Amino acid sequence: MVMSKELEKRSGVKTNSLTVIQAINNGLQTMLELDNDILLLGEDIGKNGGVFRATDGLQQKFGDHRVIDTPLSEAGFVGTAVGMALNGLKPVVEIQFLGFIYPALEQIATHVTRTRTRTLGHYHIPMVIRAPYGAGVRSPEIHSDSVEALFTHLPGIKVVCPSNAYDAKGLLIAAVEDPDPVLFLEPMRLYRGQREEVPMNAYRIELGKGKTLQAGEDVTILAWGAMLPIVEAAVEEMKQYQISCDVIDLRTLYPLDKEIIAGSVQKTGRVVIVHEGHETGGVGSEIISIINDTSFLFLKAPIEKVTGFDVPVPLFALENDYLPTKERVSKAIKQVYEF
Amino acid sequence: MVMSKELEKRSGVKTNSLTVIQAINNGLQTMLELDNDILLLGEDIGKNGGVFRATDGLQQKFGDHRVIDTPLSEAGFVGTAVGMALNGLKPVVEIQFLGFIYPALEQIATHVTRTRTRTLGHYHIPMVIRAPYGAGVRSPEIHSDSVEALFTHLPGIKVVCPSNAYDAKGLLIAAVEDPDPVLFLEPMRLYRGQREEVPMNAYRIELGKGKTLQAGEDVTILAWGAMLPIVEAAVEEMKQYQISCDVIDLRTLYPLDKEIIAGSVQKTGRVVIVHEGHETGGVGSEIISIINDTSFLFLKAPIEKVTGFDVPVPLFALENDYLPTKERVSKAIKQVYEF
Amino acid sequence: MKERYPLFQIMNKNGELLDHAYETEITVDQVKSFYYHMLRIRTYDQKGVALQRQGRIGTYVPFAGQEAAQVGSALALADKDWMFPTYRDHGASLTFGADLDRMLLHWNGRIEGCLPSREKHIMAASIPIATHLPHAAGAAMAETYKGTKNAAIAYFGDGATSEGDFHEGINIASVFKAPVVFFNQNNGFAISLPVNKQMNSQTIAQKAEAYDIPGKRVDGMDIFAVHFAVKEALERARLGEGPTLIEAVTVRFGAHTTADDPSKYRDQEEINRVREEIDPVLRLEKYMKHYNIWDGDWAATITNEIKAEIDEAIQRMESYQKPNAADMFDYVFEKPTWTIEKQKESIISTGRQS
Amino acid sequence: MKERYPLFQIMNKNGELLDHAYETEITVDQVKSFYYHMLRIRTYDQKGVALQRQGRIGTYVPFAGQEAAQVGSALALADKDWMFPTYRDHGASLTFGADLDRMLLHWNGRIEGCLPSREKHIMAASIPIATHLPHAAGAAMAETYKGTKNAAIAYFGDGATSEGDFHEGINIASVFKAPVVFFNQNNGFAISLPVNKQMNSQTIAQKAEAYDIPGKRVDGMDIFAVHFAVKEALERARLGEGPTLIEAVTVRFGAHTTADDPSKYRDQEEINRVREEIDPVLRLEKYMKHYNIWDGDWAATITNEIKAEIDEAIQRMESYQKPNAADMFDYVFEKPTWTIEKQKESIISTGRQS
Ligand SMILES: Cc1ncc(C[n+]2csc(CCOP(=O)(O)OP(=O)(O)O)c2C)c(N)n1
Ligand SMILES: Cc1ncc(C[n+]2csc(CCOP(=O)(O)OP(=O)(O)O)c2C)c(N)n1
Ligand SMILES: [Mg+2]
Ligand SMILES: [Mg+2]
Repeated sequence: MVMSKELEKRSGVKTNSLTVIQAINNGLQTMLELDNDILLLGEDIGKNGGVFRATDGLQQKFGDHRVIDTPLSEAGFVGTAVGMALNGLKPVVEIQFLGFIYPALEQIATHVTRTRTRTLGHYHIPMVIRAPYGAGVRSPEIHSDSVEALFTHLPGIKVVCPSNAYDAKGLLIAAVEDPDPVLFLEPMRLYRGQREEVPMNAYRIELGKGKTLQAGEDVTILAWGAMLPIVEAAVEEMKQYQISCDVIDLRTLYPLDKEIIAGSVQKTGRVVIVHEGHETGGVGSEIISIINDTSFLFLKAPIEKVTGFDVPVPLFALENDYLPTKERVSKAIKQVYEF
Repeated sequence: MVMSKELEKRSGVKTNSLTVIQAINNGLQTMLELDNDILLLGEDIGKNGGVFRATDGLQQKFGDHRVIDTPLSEAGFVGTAVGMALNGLKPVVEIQFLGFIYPALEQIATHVTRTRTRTLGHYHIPMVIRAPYGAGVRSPEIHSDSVEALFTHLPGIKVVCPSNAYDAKGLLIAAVEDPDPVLFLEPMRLYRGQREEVPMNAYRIELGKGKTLQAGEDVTILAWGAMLPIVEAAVEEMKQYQISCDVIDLRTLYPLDKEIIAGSVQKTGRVVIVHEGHETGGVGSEIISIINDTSFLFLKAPIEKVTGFDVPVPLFALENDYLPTKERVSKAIKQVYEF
Repeated sequence: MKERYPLFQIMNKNGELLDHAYETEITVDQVKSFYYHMLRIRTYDQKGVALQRQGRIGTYVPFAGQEAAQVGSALALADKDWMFPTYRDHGASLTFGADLDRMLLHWNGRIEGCLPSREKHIMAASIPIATHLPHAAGAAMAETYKGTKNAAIAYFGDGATSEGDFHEGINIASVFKAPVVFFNQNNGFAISLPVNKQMNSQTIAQKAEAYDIPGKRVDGMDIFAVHFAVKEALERARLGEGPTLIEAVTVRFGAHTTADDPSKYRDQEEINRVREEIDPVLRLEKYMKHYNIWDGDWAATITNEIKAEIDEAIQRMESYQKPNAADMFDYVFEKPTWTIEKQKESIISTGRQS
Repeated sequence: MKERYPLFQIMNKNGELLDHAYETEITVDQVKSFYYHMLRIRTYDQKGVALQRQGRIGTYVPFAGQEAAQVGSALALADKDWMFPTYRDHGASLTFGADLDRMLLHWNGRIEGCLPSREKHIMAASIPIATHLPHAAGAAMAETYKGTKNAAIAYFGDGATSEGDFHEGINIASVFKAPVVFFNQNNGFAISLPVNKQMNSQTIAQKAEAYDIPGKRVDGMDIFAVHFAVKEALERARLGEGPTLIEAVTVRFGAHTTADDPSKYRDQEEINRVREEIDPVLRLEKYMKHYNIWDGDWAATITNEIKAEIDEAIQRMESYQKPNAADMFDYVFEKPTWTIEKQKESIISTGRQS
């Protein structure tokens, strides 16, 4: 709980106790109020308020020229948003589930990410692509993908992923104000789990900065989004073995926060990375590469990754087998600790 | 030169001196002759014989029901090939340049790679997707991309990349015969550079196996495709400094050859990885992760990567600045050697 | 444009034939089979919604209102034809011959539920909208390549027409004269989006003109109209004359899925009110009564048979063997890669969690 | 279907007006401007091919044969309209106001050549086929959002109509009545694929029916037909009546690019033979002679002026400052990430290679 009612009193900024999805809704509303150039586009985001209610009430409030229900056409509406961005608007598009971003990949890889470069900065694309991602909510096939690594590899787009309501709003506002494209990943699994005090004003959390959730000495744990509750449970369990963990929520996946990673690794010398995306080619490997570059001499044990597997995310009867679990994280922590 | 005229005499298998592109053409022809279920699909592959002449003469020889000029429709023809594969055929599709694979990404990510899983093996997709990739031939924008890392991250597809004519044919035949999807990357830059003796029969090179091109003691160099001539030039230069390199052509990028990587790293303790794809999230980081898992205690220096940058591949006036160069590779070799 | 694509009907709302030519074409057995299958999939559908409410399965996708479209089309297929359904077309799949047990397992998030029929070519339902239209074209082209007369049918909704794959699939099929029927169920909504915001065109059938192929708009509540239109299109296909686009105009009576609340975006009360009037199963019942082929005893018998069949299948579904985590690893490649083997071992050593 | 989409012509092959109504509409100044621009871009095009042959630029994309389509459409635009060209539409871009120097630099692989005009909204040419159609829709929708009367035009070829983005872009534009003109140049080929293998439809114009928008087939060698059709479509757009699809039927006289050998796939000799007969520049010259507005001195003067203008621009292109590797790093994000900064430093420390 980053902002407390206490803080509200002191700062004079009103706060409300919100879930992650409510904080996103509130962040969108805050920005729609502040800047007329911001538009929302996506499937079922208008009258229906989004399949998760992220945009609930926004079309009523701002009109259907600002909160636009698009045809079922991801390439089409991302491309349309590119055209709007070229012409000075700031589109925030919703991909209904990250697994439905694939049809828009050509638009993203050849235009969203390249327009600034290919026009030498004459045009730029201040677009945010919001997408719920991840498994664990018993969704149908393709609805549970966690393919952030496809986008951290594409030059020209930042990738952000909050793990709580306060960060969700602050990162979303920073993303919307960023002059460049941002993929904003929303952990479905945490949408309604917990509430936090969220300020009602427009505040920003700088992109590219991780956050230390718990300081510890023995093992560095690097994670983001929906993995944090699992990490925290494992770290809690480790206390009984007197293993103390430095828990870092990376929050931005491109560019990664090299300082916070190196700082922690150079302190502990032992690292566990947790993500639900597939292991091979996942962001975890990139983090290992950064540690190799920055902290080679500090490492006391091979880095452990606890990740999703190199298999399509299974239908929900097996999704918990696919996902990192507290047990797998605990085992990895012990492993690096005992190496 | 793997097969010599000498060998031809001994084995009785006829060989011809072929460029990479001719070896691919010959590989396709060999397979079309062997198996009536194999079809080729793609843009301009028929009458025109492909923009690089990879399919030259094949439509004349096998007819337009087997070598099919498709409409300009990457998602469409990859999807069509999925349907053909479901129905027992073995389609080999050509994506004209790897940078035009993006529109087919949804078909690849949700069907090509998942069909075996989502039908519990009842259906499978023995499809090969051929795509010329890479910079260095003064192509227009988007024509020079090297985004193999997007595909090594998608579970359900193998990724292969030959660096010479002999391997090109042998790997292509193995890919066509593989019961699962294979992305077959062709280094445009090497299409016509050198000739090798290529056997005229159907021979296979096992997928998933790298190859040691030069044995050395001091530094392991891991590379593939169009990077090998650059690597070899740098390694040659290193000889004057008495630095001897183990040069490995990985050949398959998913699954990577863990044994050959670990074997070499455990011998040298020093590693340079060279690829032209973007650095962040590139296959290089995955290789570092494998070395972390297999060879942690053997490493004597941080691993160096010489890669393309985190920028869109520039138009050709700057493409040589984007690409790894002999100078950059040499510098990296010295760096790990002197660490 | 609607004038160029009038709604093709064979029987009117009261179950009376509009064209007497069909009196001889339609046999009593056929009508009974139509009725039986519509009743069967409706029973299944109602059970699906109920099981989801009771928490016995995951999200369910109801198709009530679309029974005539699904049964009428599925029964037009020949045994060796290919069916490419969506997540809403389990009615069609069941009718064509999909395994009932598996079609239930699927809603429990069981991969075993996707296993296609061994007798019929029915692909696992496609979730990414419109992606399976090119598959149908390809499967059909493969039949031509093999020299058979088999055809393929692809099912898709009104929303699917906005996706690029809809266009690319039909274009390719039209160029190669693939023996395929593109069967659209225009149920008026794509989740919350009404069809008039999905497209500017008055009909979906007219989109056929972009490809110079026949387009036909049929009353999707009239099982005869659907059936004979699909049959005709399949015949064209078998003759090598290429694809047809059929728009079956229908209504989704219920929610998009059991996770959806349609009252957020439409007057669901109104739909509930008119439902009886336009119900495709009731319309066929009226027909049977009007032409004196309704048999109350027979109806009671099949109602009970269907109930028993489905109840037993549900029992089997609920007592089905526990899910096997190995399935996740064993069907990615024919031979698992070392990465997958290593991962499979790691999960076995940590112990299953679910 | 061709009957429903007859070829719209204003002047016949001999340069005679077919509809006298246009006699008052077409001014002498306008005709001269049409001629001047066609001559200018043709000269540029010929230089482009020659420079490539001499190894002074990279691969060049010739558009000879399509001058009337490109000039006629570009001159229909108003100053604040948006243009979304492809790699073959530098004729249109130059005519609308793109910077000549930059349009040459581009062929030398110089990113500076993509820098859009500061006066006009001309996007850098789109390479991935059809991807810019949705951009045109979006830019146009933004104009509506701002309450202006500005419109957008997207250029694309016959091959582009097979891509999903063609369909998705037009569908979205039609739903939102975006003020945009979809301007197709049907030059008969997509690299080697003739249009009759690209699509089953007889015309491209008829694809408009899928979206219930107007579709018009015009003679792309008749600059008047192109110009007035585009103008009318732009007026519709400005009135809020939505998009129009125009098919300009034309011929690509030369190779797909200078890297292509058309004799592999078509009878190039035949095209070279008929070329003079159907040449759009010559047709306008015939018109001018027929209506007695041809002025030999004027023609000689502009020929020389254009030659000088282009020669000078080529000189500037060839003496342009050396490429700057920093450009690769400095325009990815407004503020480079640390990854990019690190990489930029590494290249500076190793020294530039090119
Ligand atoms: C590519 C893609 N985008 C989004 C979705 C999410 N989604 C599932 S069903 C649906 C609406 C489909 O509407 P329609 O095609 O009319 O079929 P219906 O559901 O009415 O049967 C949407 C948007 C999806 N499955 N795939
Ligand atoms: C998505 C994509 N696929 C393939 C290509 C390669 N390619 C470049 S031009 C071309 C043909 C385009 O034909 P058409 O649309 O008729 O335009 P034209 O070249 O005739 O002007 C192709 C296939 C590409 N640029 N983009
Ligand atoms: Mg629908
Ligand atoms: Mg063309």
